[in-house]
Amino acid sequence: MVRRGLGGLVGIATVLLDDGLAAGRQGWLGRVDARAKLLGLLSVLVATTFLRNLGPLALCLGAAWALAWFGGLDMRRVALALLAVPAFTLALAAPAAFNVVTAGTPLVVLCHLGGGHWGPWRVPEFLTVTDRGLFVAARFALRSAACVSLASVLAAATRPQDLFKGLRGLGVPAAFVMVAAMMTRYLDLLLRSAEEIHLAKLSRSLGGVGVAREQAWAAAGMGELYRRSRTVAESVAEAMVSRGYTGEVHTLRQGRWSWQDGTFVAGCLAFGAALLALG
Amino acid sequence: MDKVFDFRGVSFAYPGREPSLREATFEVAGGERLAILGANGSGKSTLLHLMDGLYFAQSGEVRAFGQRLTPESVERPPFGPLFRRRAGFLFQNSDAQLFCPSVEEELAFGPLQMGWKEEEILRRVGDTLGLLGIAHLRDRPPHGLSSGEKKKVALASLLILSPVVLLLDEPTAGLDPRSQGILLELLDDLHGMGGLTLVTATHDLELLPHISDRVLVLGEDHRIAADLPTERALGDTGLLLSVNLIHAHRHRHGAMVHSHPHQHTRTHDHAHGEGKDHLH
Amino acid sequence: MDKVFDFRGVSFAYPGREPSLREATFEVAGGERLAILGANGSGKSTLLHLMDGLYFAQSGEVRAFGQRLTPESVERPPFGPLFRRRAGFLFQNSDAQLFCPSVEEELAFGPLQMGWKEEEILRRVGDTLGLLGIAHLRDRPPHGLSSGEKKKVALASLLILSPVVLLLDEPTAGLDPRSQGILLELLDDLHGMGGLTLVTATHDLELLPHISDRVLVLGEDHRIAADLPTERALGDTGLLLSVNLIHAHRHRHGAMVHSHPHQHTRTHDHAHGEGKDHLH
Amino acid sequence: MHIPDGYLGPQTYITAFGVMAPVWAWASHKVRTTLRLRQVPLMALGAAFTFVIMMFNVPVPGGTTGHAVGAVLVAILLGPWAAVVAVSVALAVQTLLFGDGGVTAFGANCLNMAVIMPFTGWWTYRLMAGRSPAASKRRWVAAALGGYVGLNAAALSAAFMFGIQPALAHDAAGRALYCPFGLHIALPAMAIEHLLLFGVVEAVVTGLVVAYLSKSEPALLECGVALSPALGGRPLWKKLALGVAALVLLTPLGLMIPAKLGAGDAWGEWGGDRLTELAGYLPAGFGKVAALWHAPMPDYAPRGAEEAALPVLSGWYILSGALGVLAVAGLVWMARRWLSRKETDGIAS
Ligand SMILES: Nc1ncnc2c1ncn2[C@@H]1O[C@H](COP(=O)(O)OP(=O)(O)OP(=O)(O)O)[C@@H](O)[C@H]1O
Ligand SMILES: Nc1ncnc2c1ncn2[C@@H]1O[C@H](COP(=O)(O)OP(=O)(O)OP(=O)(O)O)[C@@H](O)[C@H]1O
Ligand SMILES: [Mg+2]
Ligand SMILES: [Mg+2]
Repeated sequence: MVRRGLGGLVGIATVLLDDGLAAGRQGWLGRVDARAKLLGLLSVLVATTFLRNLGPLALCLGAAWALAWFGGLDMRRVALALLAVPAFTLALAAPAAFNVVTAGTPLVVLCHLGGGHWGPWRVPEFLTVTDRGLFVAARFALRSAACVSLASVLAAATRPQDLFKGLRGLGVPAAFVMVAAMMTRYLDLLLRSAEEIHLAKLSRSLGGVGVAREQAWAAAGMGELYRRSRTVAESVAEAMVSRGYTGEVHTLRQGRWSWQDGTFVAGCLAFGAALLALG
Repeated sequence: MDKVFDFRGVSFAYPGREPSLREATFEVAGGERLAILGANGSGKSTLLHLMDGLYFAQSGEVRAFGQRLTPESVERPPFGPLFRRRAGFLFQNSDAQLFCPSVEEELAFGPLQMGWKEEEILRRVGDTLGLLGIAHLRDRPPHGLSSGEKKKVALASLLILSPVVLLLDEPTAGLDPRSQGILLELLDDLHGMGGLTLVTATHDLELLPHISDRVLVLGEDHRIAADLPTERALGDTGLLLSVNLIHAHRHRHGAMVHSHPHQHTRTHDHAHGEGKDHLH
Repeated sequence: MDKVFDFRGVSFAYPGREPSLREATFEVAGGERLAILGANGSGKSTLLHLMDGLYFAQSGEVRAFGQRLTPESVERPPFGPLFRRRAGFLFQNSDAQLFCPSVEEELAFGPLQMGWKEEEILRRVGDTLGLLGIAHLRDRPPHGLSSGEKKKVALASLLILSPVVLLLDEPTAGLDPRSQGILLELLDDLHGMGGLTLVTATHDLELLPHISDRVLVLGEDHRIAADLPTERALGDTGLLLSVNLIHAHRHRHGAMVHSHPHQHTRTHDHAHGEGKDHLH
Repeated sequence: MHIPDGYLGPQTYITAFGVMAPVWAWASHKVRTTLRLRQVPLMALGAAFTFVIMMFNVPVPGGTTGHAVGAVLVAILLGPWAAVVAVSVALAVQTLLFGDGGVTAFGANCLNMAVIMPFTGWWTYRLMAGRSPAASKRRWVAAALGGYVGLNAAALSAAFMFGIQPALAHDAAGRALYCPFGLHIALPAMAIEHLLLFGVVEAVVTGLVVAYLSKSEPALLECGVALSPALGGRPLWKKLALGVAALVLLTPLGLMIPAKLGAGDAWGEWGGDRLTELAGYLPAGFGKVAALWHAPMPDYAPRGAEEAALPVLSGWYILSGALGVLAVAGLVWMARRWLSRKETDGIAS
């Protein structure tokens, strides 16, 4: 179980931190400047959090998917975020449709609960799906799905290294950006170390030894990983100093904006404004 | 127990990558000394992970001791624990392999899981450390050891279970010539005691005669390019060139430059007009 | 500028440890090719860190380009930045050395610290990548590169500053023979262009003739055991035995075991009664 | 505990960003001055370490597994201010690259997991560990308790953020705009989960890793102290008390600011309804009021005293917060006494 969890995540991480040669980043959306994508998509995202009607929310979700499709993204990669996460939200939102969470006019009666009290909570007579509840749940699920889709389009269309450069271009302090960029660089290394440590243990595991020992070994793995992080951090600091680093972070400036980038941002802003106008 | 390993058309790819091993088909007999030779990234470590039941073939079939290796079979008793006890895997990176806070606990890790008695374990730990001549390291934390010592501790942690197969991933990488020599002698002794099957991954041509009788050469296309006795493989310059293990080498001798296929295991002396003899 | 480095009685210990280097005294002249040879843990990497002004002598004096290296002097302009530009250090672990999100930024890191102009930097990045034949890697993130490619990128990130001294810590470790050969050729070419001083730490005896004219041998007592021309060092079996780089090696030939001092750079053929000729 | 986009309304997430901005500025200043040359690599590796920690599944009694957040562990190892930076960066990367946690909720997530969690956990740890040597047993017991307290504090805060959503933001018909679950659901759900399961995992992980390091390389445990605010000056328990008091007092402030903002907002006629509702919900979170179920929606149970509601509400919150803090402090004090007695016994015998 542990192995599959870790292995799977390592797989995901490898895919996500991939070279950026992946098909998804070759489409026109992939070529838009990272700053423009950040600015445009995040403004639509913020607008989405202000909406209150189902129509505009659905429109926004549709727009995110259309952008993924026509922007030439690798749909296999986006599909995971586009489908799995909203599905999770749907499951989480579902209880809101019931009268125990949201009171309202019953639409469907599911079962008889019998009323009375359960601890400090009052239990209603029947478990029902209410009209208000259904609306609340739908709006909640739709909003989350739209937001998550927008964010994952952003991630799928931009190489990590460009995303961080873009943040820098938008005024995030250089030191934070460099830390974040370096983190993704070493994430891969640490994940492989973690996997290695895990496999090393597995190759000598002969059977159950009880939870306490298992826990101690998991912790030993993490301790080992920490030591390795420290060692690498020390060497990296030395490597940086050796190439002239003095504590000030300098990074490459950004290229110029093309008219496509400007158009993209303008389009996003207009779309966001339209959404807000629709409510 | 004749065939220890039996691979039939085995392919494996890391998630989201091109295959790292393609259609490998070969057998390993009990007591054999096999080397897996290949350039960086040709899939040697991947192959060893498949042999040790840590990764599983995405197509094709891997059998060990006659039993198919699947995620279920290596977990289910009686085969699972038996397999883990019989096969020992020395990782390429011994830092990863040593995860306990002291050498003693490192060695006790395996036996503890088999439910051996405490005194028995402590006795075996002492014996094994003695065998490798590292009894003085018993209470040290593994990370403070030198790279040669780490390798020995890692090996000790495998040997304590008396495995019948040792899978070694570049056992001498990063070791100085002396530590290399000591390790090779040790492996030689262990094999000499009989019954042990040795599978070693390496890209060091010089090592081959010391650790193998037969060589499996992996190409850069992740396929098995050859399966030969060691001596023949070493003699086959065309093969080694084709899998990018050696290359046409240029030499500067004073002001002169000349090139010829070059292989680091061989010494060849040649004289130039104005120069002295060189050793490469 | 004749003396590039000048060490006088330099000792260094990591906090809370025994000294890792004791009373080292030597000089390195401009344009020289020096190898630092020693067993694992003898202090080779430590010595290179001292030369690059990353660690500082606890006793004795280190001078580079005539100036004393102290924590202050390597930070204060004009010497500090100048020294950093002139000396390039290839780390033992290229993963630690490559810390930027893309190859391009990796190369631009040093020049950015020097305050070069943006266009100038981008032009130099292109040139340097071209020189090493890795222009196609420009936008790739450094993880995901093969070990040979990583080494080249790390080297490129040093060369972009046109250093006059290269400090190389086991540049070929972990590389397959072909990548090793390519790297050695590259270093050869760079040195051939003139003026470059090469200091290489290694425990690989076979590498020595390719990268050095002079050898500094570190003993396991962390002292300099010898300072000789390369050819003489390689010929001196007693010396190499005494610093534990080689050892009396036993061979098993069929059922026979015999032992003699053994050195991996040489081929020695010998026949046994029943056996064939062997190559080690 | 990563809050996704769409769960929190603008009032909440903007407030959270507002709280985080000065915290980030101060934290990076602290880290810069203490670490200078090492800040960037150490923070980056710290962040990567946190990220990987979240992927280790740890078995808990009962056959399930869970994973830890690791923020308290990082605070112990690197110091709390460094933990603020490292965990924030880890969360930023999770958000932007892996879609784990929302972009708009980023400030809120950082407030919970990169500030509240490391600081409460670290204070608890320092208070209990005292000046005991790095290799002593007291260290890891303190670390385990620190992990437990830190995680639960963060979970409580997250639950609180969820729980006030239906009350803070709903449309004219009283239907929740964002997370539809009120405090009466969010608080118990999060509390039960975290007190019984994830808190245990966090405690086990934090304690065992510290135990492992104290056994194999105690020097690593001392760096955190070196990188954290100086222990001199005001006694630690006073700092702890001050910090917790500030947190307890600040959170209602966070409530009040959006309330004030919201009052003038164009697309919400949240006035009295919301406040009444809040007043009805809050105490419920602490499991005291049985009759709250009557009024999930204020339209059905209008109450008076709209204007008085906010102070009342804040009062309630502070009171219950203080009670919680007292309970934890008592626990820490007892554990500390028990441990030091054991230690002196050990020396005596
Ligand atoms: N954990 C991993 N995730 C993804 N890809 C991997 C992983 N490990 C190895 N690979 C890739 O699989 C291929 C084979 O790798 P492998 O480690 O088996 O090579 P190797 O022959 O052992 O090389 P080396 O001589 O450098 O050890 C390489 O292309 C490598 O990049
Ligand atoms: N960061 C460190 N902290 C403490 N001790 C260290 C550290 N790095 C090295 N040492 C110790 O200093 C000594 C010299 O180490 P050094 O790395 O210089 O050896 P080396 O000759 O480069 O060995 P190798 O061939 O394995 O690279 C060793 O005993 C080692 O254990
Ligand atoms: Mg390998
Ligand atoms: Mg070294």
